[in-house]
Amino acid sequence: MTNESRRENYLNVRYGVKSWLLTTDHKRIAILYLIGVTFFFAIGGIFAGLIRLELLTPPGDVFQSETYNKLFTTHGVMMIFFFMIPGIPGVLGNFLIPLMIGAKDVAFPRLNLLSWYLYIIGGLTALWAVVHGGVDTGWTFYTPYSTVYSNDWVVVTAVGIFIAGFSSILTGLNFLVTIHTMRAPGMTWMRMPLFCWGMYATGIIQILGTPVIAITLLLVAAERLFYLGIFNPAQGGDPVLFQHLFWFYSHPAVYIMILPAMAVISELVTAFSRKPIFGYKFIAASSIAIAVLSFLVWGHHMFVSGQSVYAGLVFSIISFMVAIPSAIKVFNWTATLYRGSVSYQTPLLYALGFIGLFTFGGLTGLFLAALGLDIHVHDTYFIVAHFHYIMVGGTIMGYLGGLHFWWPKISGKLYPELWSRVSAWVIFIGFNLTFFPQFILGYLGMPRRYHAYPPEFQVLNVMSTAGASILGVGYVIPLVYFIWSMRYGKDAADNPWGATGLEWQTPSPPPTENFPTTPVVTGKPYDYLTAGEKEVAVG
Amino acid sequence: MPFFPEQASTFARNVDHLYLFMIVVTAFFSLLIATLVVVFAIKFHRKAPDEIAGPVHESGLLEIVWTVIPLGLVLIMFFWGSSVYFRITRPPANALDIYVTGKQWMWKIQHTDGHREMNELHIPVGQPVRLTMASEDVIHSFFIPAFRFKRDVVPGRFATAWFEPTKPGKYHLFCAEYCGTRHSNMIGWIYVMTPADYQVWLSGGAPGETLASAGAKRFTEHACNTCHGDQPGARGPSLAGLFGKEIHLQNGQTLIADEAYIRESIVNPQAKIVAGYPPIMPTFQGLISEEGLLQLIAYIKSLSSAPAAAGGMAPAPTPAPERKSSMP
Amino acid sequence: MADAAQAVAPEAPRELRHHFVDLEAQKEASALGMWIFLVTEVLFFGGMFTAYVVYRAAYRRAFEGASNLLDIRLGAFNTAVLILSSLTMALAVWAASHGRRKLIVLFLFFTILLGSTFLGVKVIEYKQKFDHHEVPGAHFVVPEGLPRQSEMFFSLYFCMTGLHALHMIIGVGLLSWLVAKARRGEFTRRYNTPVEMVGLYWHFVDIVWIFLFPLLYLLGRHTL
Amino acid sequence: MSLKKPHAPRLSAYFGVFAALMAFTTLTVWAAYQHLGVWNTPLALAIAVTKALLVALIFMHLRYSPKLTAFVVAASIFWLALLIIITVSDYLTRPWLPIYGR
Ligand code: HEA
Ligand code: HEA
Ligand code: HEC
Ligand code: CUA
Ligand SMILES: [Cu+2]
Repeated sequence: MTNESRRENYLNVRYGVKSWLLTTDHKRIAILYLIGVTFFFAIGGIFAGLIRLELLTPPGDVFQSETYNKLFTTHGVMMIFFFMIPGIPGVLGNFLIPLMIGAKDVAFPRLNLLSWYLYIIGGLTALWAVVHGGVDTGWTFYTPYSTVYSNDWVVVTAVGIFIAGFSSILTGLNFLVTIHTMRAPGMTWMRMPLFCWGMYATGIIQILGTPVIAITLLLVAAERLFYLGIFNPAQGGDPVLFQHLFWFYSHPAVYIMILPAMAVISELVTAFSRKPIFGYKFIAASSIAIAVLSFLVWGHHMFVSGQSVYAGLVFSIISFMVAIPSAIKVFNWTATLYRGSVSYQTPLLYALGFIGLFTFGGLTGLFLAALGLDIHVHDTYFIVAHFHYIMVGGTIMGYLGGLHFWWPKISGKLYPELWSRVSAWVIFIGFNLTFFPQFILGYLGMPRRYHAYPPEFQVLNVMSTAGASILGVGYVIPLVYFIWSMRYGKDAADNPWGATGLEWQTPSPPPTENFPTTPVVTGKPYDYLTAGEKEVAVG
Repeated sequence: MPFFPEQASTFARNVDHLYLFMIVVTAFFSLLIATLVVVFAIKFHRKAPDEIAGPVHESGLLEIVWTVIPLGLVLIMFFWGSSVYFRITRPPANALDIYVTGKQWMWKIQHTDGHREMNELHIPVGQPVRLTMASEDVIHSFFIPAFRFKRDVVPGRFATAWFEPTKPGKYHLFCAEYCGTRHSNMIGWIYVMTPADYQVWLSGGAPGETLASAGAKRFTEHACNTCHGDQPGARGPSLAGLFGKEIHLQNGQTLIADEAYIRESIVNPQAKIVAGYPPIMPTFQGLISEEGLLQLIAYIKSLSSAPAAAGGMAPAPTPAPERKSSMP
Repeated sequence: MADAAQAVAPEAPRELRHHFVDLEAQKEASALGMWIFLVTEVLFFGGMFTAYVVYRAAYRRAFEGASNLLDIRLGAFNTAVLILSSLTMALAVWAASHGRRKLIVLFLFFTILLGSTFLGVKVIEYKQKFDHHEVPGAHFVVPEGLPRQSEMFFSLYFCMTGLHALHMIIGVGLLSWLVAKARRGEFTRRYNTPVEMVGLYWHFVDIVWIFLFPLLYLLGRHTL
Repeated sequence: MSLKKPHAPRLSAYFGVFAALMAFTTLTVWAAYQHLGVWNTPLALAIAVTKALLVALIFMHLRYSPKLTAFVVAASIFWLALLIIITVSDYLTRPWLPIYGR
């Protein structure tokens, strides 16, 4: 080891389990999140594998129907609530926001640790329900199935999600306050890295939306336990009201899942084309626009539910409107590459993958926002394909890209370049093979959440299962080499990519207090022309 | 391998056209973005490790262009999608009435002439069909891919919807809303028949009593007739000729009596009080099964139509309820 | 936390946490954080208010009739108690900002007392509902002359007042914690953020009740 | 975003607000027994809003807080309104079209 690497940093200041479990250092908490998130992703992924295994053949021959229903419910719950939503904010957001704005920590470090504990407790609670039989309601918990018919583990799962919801609220709150009050001198709003803008927009959704799902799930649990009947038609309740309350959160929640990934992409694209981002203001503003508009479209999940046709019209047009800020982002990223100095390192491969797959997945969202068309494709595999394109092809690509980009900063080590490129390609190919056939399946009419299906759908399902196996391998490769690199990887320089941004001005890995002295910011972000000494003066 | 399910209803083609348009837009933008990204990445590949790109020339014009073009496209999609949707929502006047009850995990279908089916529906080609659907337990969804037709059946209220098959054949019926363990077994077949075959089918099998007469039985069973008996001094209004009539409510509103109104009058009578009557009718929520409600309604409807309407091609055609206001 | 110590310059005040520039920045962050938390609370109760609006419109008569079964005297009394407790809370915050240790403790104590009174009255009210079989669920008996959907009113009544009461209980807990701190003399003119923050929370809980009272107790009184 | 403005109201303001809150409580109870037609509920809500405003502005020092705080509060009310108004608008417009979407 060189002298350099033995320098004191946040990883080696203190050792022992206790120093991790009681830490309030945002960087260590990020690592805790990384562990939790990977764990829940693996569980969700294994369940996905079992789903695909069952769907290899038309009859329901591998599992019982009951088991199959629990598989996709658990898959959805784990992936959405315990992987996607806490994922990028918990890991990259925690690690980077204070570094990027030149702060020593987030505004409420102890609260930050509490968030992690709530997340883990919530996740384990939900897992407990799975181990003991499990829920079979689908991740959407539609009433009256969840409140009157399914089993009592609904209550436990709802409580688990409720707890994790508080974690999400507190994380959002922490980030909002941090960005408002902790910016270093000179770090004005318009000098903030776009990653922080994205996380800010995410925070807005988290604090405004999450409480509504919390109360809704609480009512579902209460209804199940005490026979209240708020959503039970036999007692005068309206199941569609549940859907309103559920989607008031859960639609904005899909932007909780995509905005952080978009935020990562904005950073990657500039860093690997060594060029200021094209249309900084438009990208920043479109994040906020997405956050606000996202609250006005929830009814597009209810076009055939018996919602009023006029409400449907309004939800439809606004759903189309949310597409515009997303389009603005895509075009600005593309324009950033133009006349850049583009280097194809792994993070950029992921970023380009994101742009392509998100564009495609997003455009298929427009199919669903069109009233007449959604009637046919609603609750078919078309929907499944749409959201996996965005969440797996989009968010996970963004997350992996970001993880590769900042890995040298996080761990102080370099990952193996060759393997990382291989895995990026494996994931890309496996992904498309898994989910593209599902669009066709969906339009042909295969309903989702089907344990058994008519034989004419088999060919496409076999393709999908084949793709999923490739995809699974693609995900295991990075898992292995990241762990490998922590021990055997080459030491990383402070700024291995030659990127701008305060996080690259401090050692890799950073010291506990992040910066030796509080940085003072004097210029715009992504100023590659004059990067280095002049614009970002440390001291 | 087919990419489309069969087009077997009047609006299947409309939906497919919209779908094709969306595919074209999607293909265009996906290819555009993919091509640009790949071309830029190759063309502006970093040549020296310390190379730095030139300055960025922001362009307000470009931003406007790539905001306005997608905006225009989505507006087209919106109007197109909505017009298809409105076509699907508006039933024609001469529809054949079919009553559907969803139940974990089967579809029970009642024809007005008394024919009952399970997970199967026989209908004549070229005849608009109007479904009045109810669920006994959880939410189900009546989905016929070949017709591009789907409608959730939410317990606690009716779902009414229609379609018109255009091609004889046998088509999938799926339950599209997750409804519990055997959701994927809640499937069946739709048989679209030529009028001649349909007549044969109708005359085969012994239909039980008609829906309306089953409803009439329930009417006395639940003692509705004690108040709605048409005798002088009855406590409730007469129900003869009620269906499709304009009703004046106590609070001054008027509305047209349709299935949903009659249903509400039975399960939540306090919601809309008929002018001139006291709010004394008890609620029957939870006391009458969904099938029973459908029968009662068929009975009340039969009080309005010509008495000899049963049987024949289109038993008891229902008047198209008029639209109250000139909404779009 | 220990790793904070090294960064804090010797002259930094005890209450200053290491990552803030000064106490004022720290207080600003806490205040903003607390207000944002209250935003989430608004939407948390908002879910139930939405359900209330929908069902009240659908089952007007049931709601009015059932509302009349609530004891308006107890409701009004509790409203007054809560308003008074808000006053004593505001005074406690005032005392804290002037560093008046004895007064802080006194006012906090009064607030706790009033909060507990409120909860006590709530227990009485709930007990009455149990006795009259007006609690929704298996043992619910539809009240004489009311539509069946009056059960819905009571479902919402118990959810809304129950969660409000839960917030009160948490509030009383927080106040007790403050009393302990105040007695140790931890609050001074310069540092009294916890008192202020709990004050915000307590007033918010009061505001929720200000809406619950007319919405639950005062429907259809004129139809009696 | 600075706290340098006057921090808090005078002590007398607290007692004034308290008196007003009690008066409004009495008023709203009294009004509930009057036959005001459709106006009973709007009046009760108007009184409740006034009371809430008094608590927020004086007891919670909103009047003396940074603009950002007021903005945060406004946002919460706005989003609550979105939730309620959009949901209710579904229920209100369902009967408009007498066939579908009921
Ligand atoms: C991260 C998650 C995520 C994201 C970002 C989105 C984004 C979008 N979603 Fe998706 N969606 C889900 C996750 C997501 N969705 C999930 C999980 C479900 C199913 C839930 C369930 O039932 O289980 C779902 C379901 C769903 C439905 C309900 C379907 C149904 O059940 O019947 C609808 C309907 O409108 C919809 C629409 C959209 C739209 C219009 C966008 C838009 O925001 C997309 C905008 C992006 C683009 C348009 C691409 C970029 C644009 C260009 C490159 C330029 C060209 C642009 C134009 C021509 C406009 N989604
Ligand atoms: C972020 C969210 C997310 C992610 C990442 C995924 C990932 C995947 N999903 Fe899923 N999916 C959902 C969210 C997600 N899904 C949701 C919300 C639903 C709806 C649920 C509902 O209907 O209620 C759904 C439903 C759903 C269905 C439909 C089920 C049905 O309707 O009947 C299918 C079917 O193919 C599917 C497949 C897959 C596959 C193959 C992957 C693959 O990408 C997964 C690949 C990953 C792996 C194979 C794991 C890799 C392995 C490791 C990381 C570690 C290995 C472990 C050890 C070493 C021990 N998903
Ligand atoms: C106690 C007497 C009583 C009984 C029993 C009763 N009703 Fe009624 N019903 C009334 C009264 C009074 C009205 C008018 C006031 C109102 O709208 O509630 C009414 C209204 C109606 C209406 C709306 C009529 C219109 O003109 O708009 C329908 C439909 C109806 N009842 C059906 C039924 C059915 C079906 C049953 C049995 C399952 C039944 N009623 C049992 C008293 C009764
Ligand atoms: Cu019935 Cu699914
Ligand atoms: Cu959505």
